[in-house]
Amino acid sequence: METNSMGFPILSALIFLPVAGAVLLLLIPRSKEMLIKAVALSVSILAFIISLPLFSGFNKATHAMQFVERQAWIPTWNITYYLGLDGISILFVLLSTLITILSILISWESIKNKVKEFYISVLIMEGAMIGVFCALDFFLFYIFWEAMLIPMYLLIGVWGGPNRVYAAIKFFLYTLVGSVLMLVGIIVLYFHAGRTFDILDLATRTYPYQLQFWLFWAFFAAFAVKVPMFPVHTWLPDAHTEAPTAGSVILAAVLIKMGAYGFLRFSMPLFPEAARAMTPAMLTLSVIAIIYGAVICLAQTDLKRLIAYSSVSHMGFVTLGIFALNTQGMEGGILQMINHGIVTGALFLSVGVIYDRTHTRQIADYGGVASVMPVYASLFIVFTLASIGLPSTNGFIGEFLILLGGFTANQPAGVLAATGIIIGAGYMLWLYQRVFFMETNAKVTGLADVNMRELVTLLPMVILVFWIGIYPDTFLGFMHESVRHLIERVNTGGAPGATTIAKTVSEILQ
Amino acid sequence: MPLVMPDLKPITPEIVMTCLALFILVADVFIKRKETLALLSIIGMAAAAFTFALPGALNTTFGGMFISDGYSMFFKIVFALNVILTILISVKYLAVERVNFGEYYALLLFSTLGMMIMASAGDLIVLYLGLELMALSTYILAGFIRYDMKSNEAALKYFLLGSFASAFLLYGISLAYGLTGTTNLDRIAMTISEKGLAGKPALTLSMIMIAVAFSFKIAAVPFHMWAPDAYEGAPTSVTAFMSVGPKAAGFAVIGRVFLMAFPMVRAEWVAVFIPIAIMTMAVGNIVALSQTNIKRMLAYSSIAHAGYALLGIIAGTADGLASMMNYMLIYAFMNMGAFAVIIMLRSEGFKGDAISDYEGLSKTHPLAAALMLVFMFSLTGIPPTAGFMGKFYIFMAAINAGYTWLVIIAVIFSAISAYFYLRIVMNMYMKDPKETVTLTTSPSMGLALAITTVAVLAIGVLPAKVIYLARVAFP
Amino acid sequence: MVPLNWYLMLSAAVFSIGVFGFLTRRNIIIMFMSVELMLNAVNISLVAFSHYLQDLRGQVLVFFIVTVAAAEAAIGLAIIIALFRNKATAHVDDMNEMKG
Amino acid sequence: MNYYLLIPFLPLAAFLINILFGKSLLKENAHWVAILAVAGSWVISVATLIDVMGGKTLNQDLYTWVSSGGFKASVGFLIDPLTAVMLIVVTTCSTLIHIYSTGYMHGDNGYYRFFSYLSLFTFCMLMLVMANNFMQLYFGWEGVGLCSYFLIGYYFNKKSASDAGKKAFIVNRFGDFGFGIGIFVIFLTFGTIYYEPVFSQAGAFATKTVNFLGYDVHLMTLIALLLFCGSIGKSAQMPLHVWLPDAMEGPTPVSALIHAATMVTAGVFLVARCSPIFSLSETALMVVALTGAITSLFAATIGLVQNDLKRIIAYSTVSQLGYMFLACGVGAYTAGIFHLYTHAFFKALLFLCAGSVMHAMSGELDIQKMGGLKKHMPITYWTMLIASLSIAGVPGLAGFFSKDEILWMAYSGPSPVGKLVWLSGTLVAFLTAFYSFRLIFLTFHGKFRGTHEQEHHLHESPKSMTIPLMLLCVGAVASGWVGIPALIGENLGIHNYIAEFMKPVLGHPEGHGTHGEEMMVMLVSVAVGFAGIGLAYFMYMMRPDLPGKLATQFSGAYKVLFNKYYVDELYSAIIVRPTIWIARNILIGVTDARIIEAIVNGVPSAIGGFSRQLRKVQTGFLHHYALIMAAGVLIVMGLMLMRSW
Repeated sequence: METNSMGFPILSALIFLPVAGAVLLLLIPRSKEMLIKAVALSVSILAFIISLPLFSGFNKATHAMQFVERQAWIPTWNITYYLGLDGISILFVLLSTLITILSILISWESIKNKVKEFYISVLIMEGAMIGVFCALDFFLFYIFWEAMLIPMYLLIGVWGGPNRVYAAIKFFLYTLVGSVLMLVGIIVLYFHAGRTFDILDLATRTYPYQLQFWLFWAFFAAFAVKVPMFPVHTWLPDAHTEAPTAGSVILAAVLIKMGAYGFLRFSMPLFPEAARAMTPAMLTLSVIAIIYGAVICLAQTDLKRLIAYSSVSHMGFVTLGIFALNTQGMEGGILQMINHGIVTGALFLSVGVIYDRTHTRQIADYGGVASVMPVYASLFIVFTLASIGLPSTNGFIGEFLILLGGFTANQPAGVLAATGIIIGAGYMLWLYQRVFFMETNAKVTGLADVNMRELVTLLPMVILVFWIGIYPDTFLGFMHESVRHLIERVNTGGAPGATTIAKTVSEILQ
Repeated sequence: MPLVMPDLKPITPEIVMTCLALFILVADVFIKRKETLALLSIIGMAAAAFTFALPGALNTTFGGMFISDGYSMFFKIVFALNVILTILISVKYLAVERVNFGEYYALLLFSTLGMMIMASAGDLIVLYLGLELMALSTYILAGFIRYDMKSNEAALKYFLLGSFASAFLLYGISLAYGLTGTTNLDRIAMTISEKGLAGKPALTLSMIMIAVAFSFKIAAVPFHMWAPDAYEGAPTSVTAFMSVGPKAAGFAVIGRVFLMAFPMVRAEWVAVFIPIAIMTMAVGNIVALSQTNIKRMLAYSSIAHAGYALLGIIAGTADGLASMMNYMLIYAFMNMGAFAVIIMLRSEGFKGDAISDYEGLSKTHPLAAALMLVFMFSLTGIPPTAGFMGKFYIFMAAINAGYTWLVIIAVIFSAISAYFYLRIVMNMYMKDPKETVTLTTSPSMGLALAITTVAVLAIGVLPAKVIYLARVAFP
Repeated sequence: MVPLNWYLMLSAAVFSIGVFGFLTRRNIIIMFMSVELMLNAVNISLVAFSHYLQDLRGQVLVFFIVTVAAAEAAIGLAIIIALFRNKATAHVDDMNEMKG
Repeated sequence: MNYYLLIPFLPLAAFLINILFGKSLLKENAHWVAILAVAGSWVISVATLIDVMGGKTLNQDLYTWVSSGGFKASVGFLIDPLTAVMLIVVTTCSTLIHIYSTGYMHGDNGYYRFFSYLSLFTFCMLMLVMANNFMQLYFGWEGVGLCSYFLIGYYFNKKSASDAGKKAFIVNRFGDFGFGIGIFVIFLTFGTIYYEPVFSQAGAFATKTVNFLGYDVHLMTLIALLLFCGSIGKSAQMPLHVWLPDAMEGPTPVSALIHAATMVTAGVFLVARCSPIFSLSETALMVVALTGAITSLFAATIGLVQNDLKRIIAYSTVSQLGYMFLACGVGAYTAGIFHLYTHAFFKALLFLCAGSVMHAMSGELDIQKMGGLKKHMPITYWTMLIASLSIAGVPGLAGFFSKDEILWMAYSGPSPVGKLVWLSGTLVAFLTAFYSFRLIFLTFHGKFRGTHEQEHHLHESPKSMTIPLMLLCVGAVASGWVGIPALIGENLGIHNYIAEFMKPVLGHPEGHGTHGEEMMVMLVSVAVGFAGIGLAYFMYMMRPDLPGKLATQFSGAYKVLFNKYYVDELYSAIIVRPTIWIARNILIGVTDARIIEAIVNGVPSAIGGFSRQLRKVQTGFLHHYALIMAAGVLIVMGLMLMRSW
């Protein structure tokens, strides 16, 4: 087993510690709920602490994979248990461990029935999530990709809202149909590349354009559903509105990122020409998603549904950034994925806080919460501003770079996407006004302000919002090398003659 | 010509099984407590299983009529597993159904014997005998609950259509015999290539007849009509046995006959099997969507799984057959587990086989619900479970043989199948229990559940061993 | 010497009569008899082939078929009797408790 | 030179202290922290001004804010004459208004919150002014937008206040949209977004045209106009002016600080700062000038008929801002900045006086219900009178010098629209004088028209409010002398400090008019000013019934003016309501519900339906099963025969 620089198999530990925690929870009798919650919380905190050395031990100068672990798994099919992290995927692992702690904290009191199964699902969820981001073997990636479905299905289906069964099955089928097509794509690729699932090896080969085209669309089916891109997004609002707070936080903060991560890790490096040829289509879909998501938010009456549609719009920005195929766009895209994870995660956490008190998600039932819960109002305003991309918050950095990259790649797309920030400001401030300002609604009077537990849940998010907003280099620094390598591969990969859309910055206008 | 004693080593397992079955029949008269009979038959089966791998067991005997090789050994392991698990889950069940007779175990053993003979048949005659032995004992098992009208009806339908199909088989065999002058599979293949019978309509006709008969056995559409009624009517433990045993034997025989006897005319019989496979997957998955009885739903799911396994046959490569064998083993575990849970629900005065009976099971019996969840996800083919590994191997073999489009169809149908499996999980986890359900648990049932769950999760996570075993069965 | 084709045609004819009988008749026992008819049709063709090929293999199979047919008859009738005891009918149309 | 960094970071520190500890610790005396911070900044700004007058400039980066591939932006400070002047304007007004608000906001429960927002605003404005790259400018730009959102919506339990705040932010966002794209084009052209390299290389790209969204457009005009979008949004110019009048919902000190002195002038500052780019493109300058002229005319006409005290002053601000853009449009950036400088003082003064009137009249703003307050509030009356005289352009006061300079530059400047713009400027001068004095006469003169209970409650504002008024009044008078035009300046021995001071940054517009013409323009503007005052006196003091009769006679015109040319209703009809309608009916109703959901729910239910039909095939009858089996055999055989043909 090729142990990595750390000597200690950190990635496997990160994946299997939560799973071990889940198994441990199995043994605890159902009646001791407090013990279950304590164990779950400590396991997730332990996982977060273990994930910190990733942050410090990461070598930002190279695009090569780090913390690599490789072990034969199924020799007959040449499948290896192959894990590794690079600039693109490292941030998501940290996000996953952090988000799990917060979602466990937020559902401390709100989950009453089947507490044991809930925390088991959340912990298995964490293991699968980290697995997806670390897997470098296609088969292993697919295993984690699908394994994630079960806990999420249960999270939405069992502890969700009134219409949870429909939302859960819709979520499951949407993702399953997408990913089974990817499975066929993976197998075809496996045979075409001479029986290997090793992603890095696959990324160095060139495939005939025809094959690239079909495989790109097969992978698109799986990733677009997860992102969610425009036509296949309708599962998201249902899944979000019906999922319990922890479920929608995990869904919004990490699950959605896997689709975009998939584009970055698989669709681009493996099928460079197809990716380049498909950029116009992708950019149009992203722009539609941005404007469509934003405008639809204007007419929403349910709090969570509005935030869900806002994630469709935000993820439209991300895909715009990724398919701009230039450094600014891509780095902006990846950073925006982290930002969206933080901001929308935080928004759902805050909705959870208010939902625990009023048990209603209709915006009409709220009003004047600012005078009743001032601390909560100030926290919520920070996340609202981050969501509309106000400078000094993380949203701005991401959106600015994406729009810059998008504008460089394709001017009309850049300009249309920029309108997204106006509508974005529109619906978010309108939401904030209807919920927090104006006369205090009868339902809202006398609510207790944020208690210590909720404050501890939301504070890390506030810190991250301003940290990335004011000094993003700590996070952007990770990506430079990996993104440069990826862009090089996408632009020059495949037949040398192919015209590259993303020209260098200065000679665009000459 | 002196009487030459044929080499009996390869056939020792079958001999042991025959003695065991007869002994059980006789012992039934003396032993009152039927549980001991069950124990005896399990021990006997284990002993027979032990003899599979004796030295010198792996060669042909009786002049090529009986082949004992890696291929047949793998299937015999599947059959052994199948019968042991069936006996484990049916001990308490028979008492509940008040049909606690010793003949049940004897019949199970005879049926397994028939399957083992089919798996090792190198000659059409031996194949026919094995098939009939298995079929006849399974007909009786299907109708074992004499006082229940459904069980009788199931037995009748299975019997009549079964004999109708075996008549077709015989007609096919006679034609093949007529054309090639022999019933030995290897020599048939040789004569076809020597005499160049490839395009002859007579040969095609005989192949169709044989294919039809075997399709009946594995319940492939359009010859599946008996399966839903037989599965629903028969006692649940027999349904479990029927859904794995005869199906695996059917596939063993298809693999043997079509790949050993008719390799030259592969294009033709593949053309026969492709529409059958597509229809099987389609009907199996789609009709299962609107079922209300869980046994009937699992019948259609078993038809659908036959469709997936057919992909392995259609692939025709060594990988294809290995994937089909591997699929049968994994399918055995999944199905046995699922039926075990259904049997657990069957208690005095509570049928427990309607899907609505499963509502809120996670609240009343969390462990049973969790086990059922594992089996349901495995049948859907979701990664951490064995079901996915089985399907993945089949899809790999099929794509490698160039049937990517067929795999895409199969993949979409398996996505559709997710809905009706998840409906059970939905009922268990997302609905509140209507009335309290008491489970009839017994140590043997617990053992069976343990074996199947561990197998499903272990193969799901570490499939290397099983795949290697299936793959190495081929020279 | 009767040429082989005649036998084959006879066996095919008897076989199709058997199939036709199985499909149309409503009485279980008649259906069962038509299956027996099909089996015997196969015996005819087997014997014809065996004689034509001067090879005993066919006739050996005939013996097996006959024995199996007997066993089948025993089991079939047992099932029919069990059915009869419950529902006092041998008519196939009454046996549709399970459908869908 | 690095103590300059303290200027923005002192208010930031004050903001943090107030927002974190305001509620618990500082409750009542939160204002001390804010005032000390802003006063500190003011002292350092004065020191900077002295340093800059001594010729020293500074362009220093604090740290790299964002760097991705070729793009790099940092938090950096550029101190040059333009920044120095702006610093003085911002910090002086801010300090005085902080002091004023201690009195005005006394007893308000969100006291600490108000002062923390004020400090945050000052921080953002200072960052905007001192930026050395477009990214930090954009940071300050949106920062001040945010603070204006908070401060307008300060009384958040009032729907109208929170609506106004939201409207301000979103309309600003429209402007920022164009501004953002301007920054992208700058980056794509110059490869960097730092002022210094951009402005130095601007010349090289003077004649280039570029393909923007399919059209070939002159590059410099494109950049200039895109940046001008930002200014329109922020300085409430013609298309995007709707938010400023509504912004009066905020407390008066806010209107004074943000919507008179500092934030709204950011647009003018931007145009002045980017003068190297603007001056390279003829069309852009023309657009700026015309927008300025039209907006000033448009706002002045509305101001004539408004009855709300603060609304009148708000429209006068929009109109004066139009003046500044008019100046920049004709190339006289220095005159624009000079008018900005003087306008900040007297407009802040006007607002504060309105505040103290409102304070006295316990919140009443409708001037028709006032009258005769002169004897009750002498200080407020006299300071407001001086401010109105100054804005009307009475010689000797600040307004006269800066307005006259603009009119003269317009008249004599090279710009083709110079003469036209000068004409509209003079007309606006007349209207400004008229409505300013209409306000004075209706509020302070004549008999009291308010309720009895308000009358006996009338009193002069406390010391903490009147002192800033007086200080600002000094500013309103004295600030003009700094930029005396040469014509008058020589014989009085004072030369035009502002012009020389700003020359290195904003250059000197080459006007080619004779002294005679300059004298003529000056005389015309003075005459027009006095005519305005006279007409107001005549209409409101001599014949108070005349305005009523005129209003009924031209009721059509009156109604149009009173309802602000129905611009608000126009916008909501064209933009706001249709988008929401589209969102509700088309997006939710049609695409999401019918098309996508139809497929997403349709396919499974179709399969379900098909499965129910297929289920019926399983009839339960044995002979049906046998039939299907036989048919299956026949089909397979048919297939095979067909295949072999």
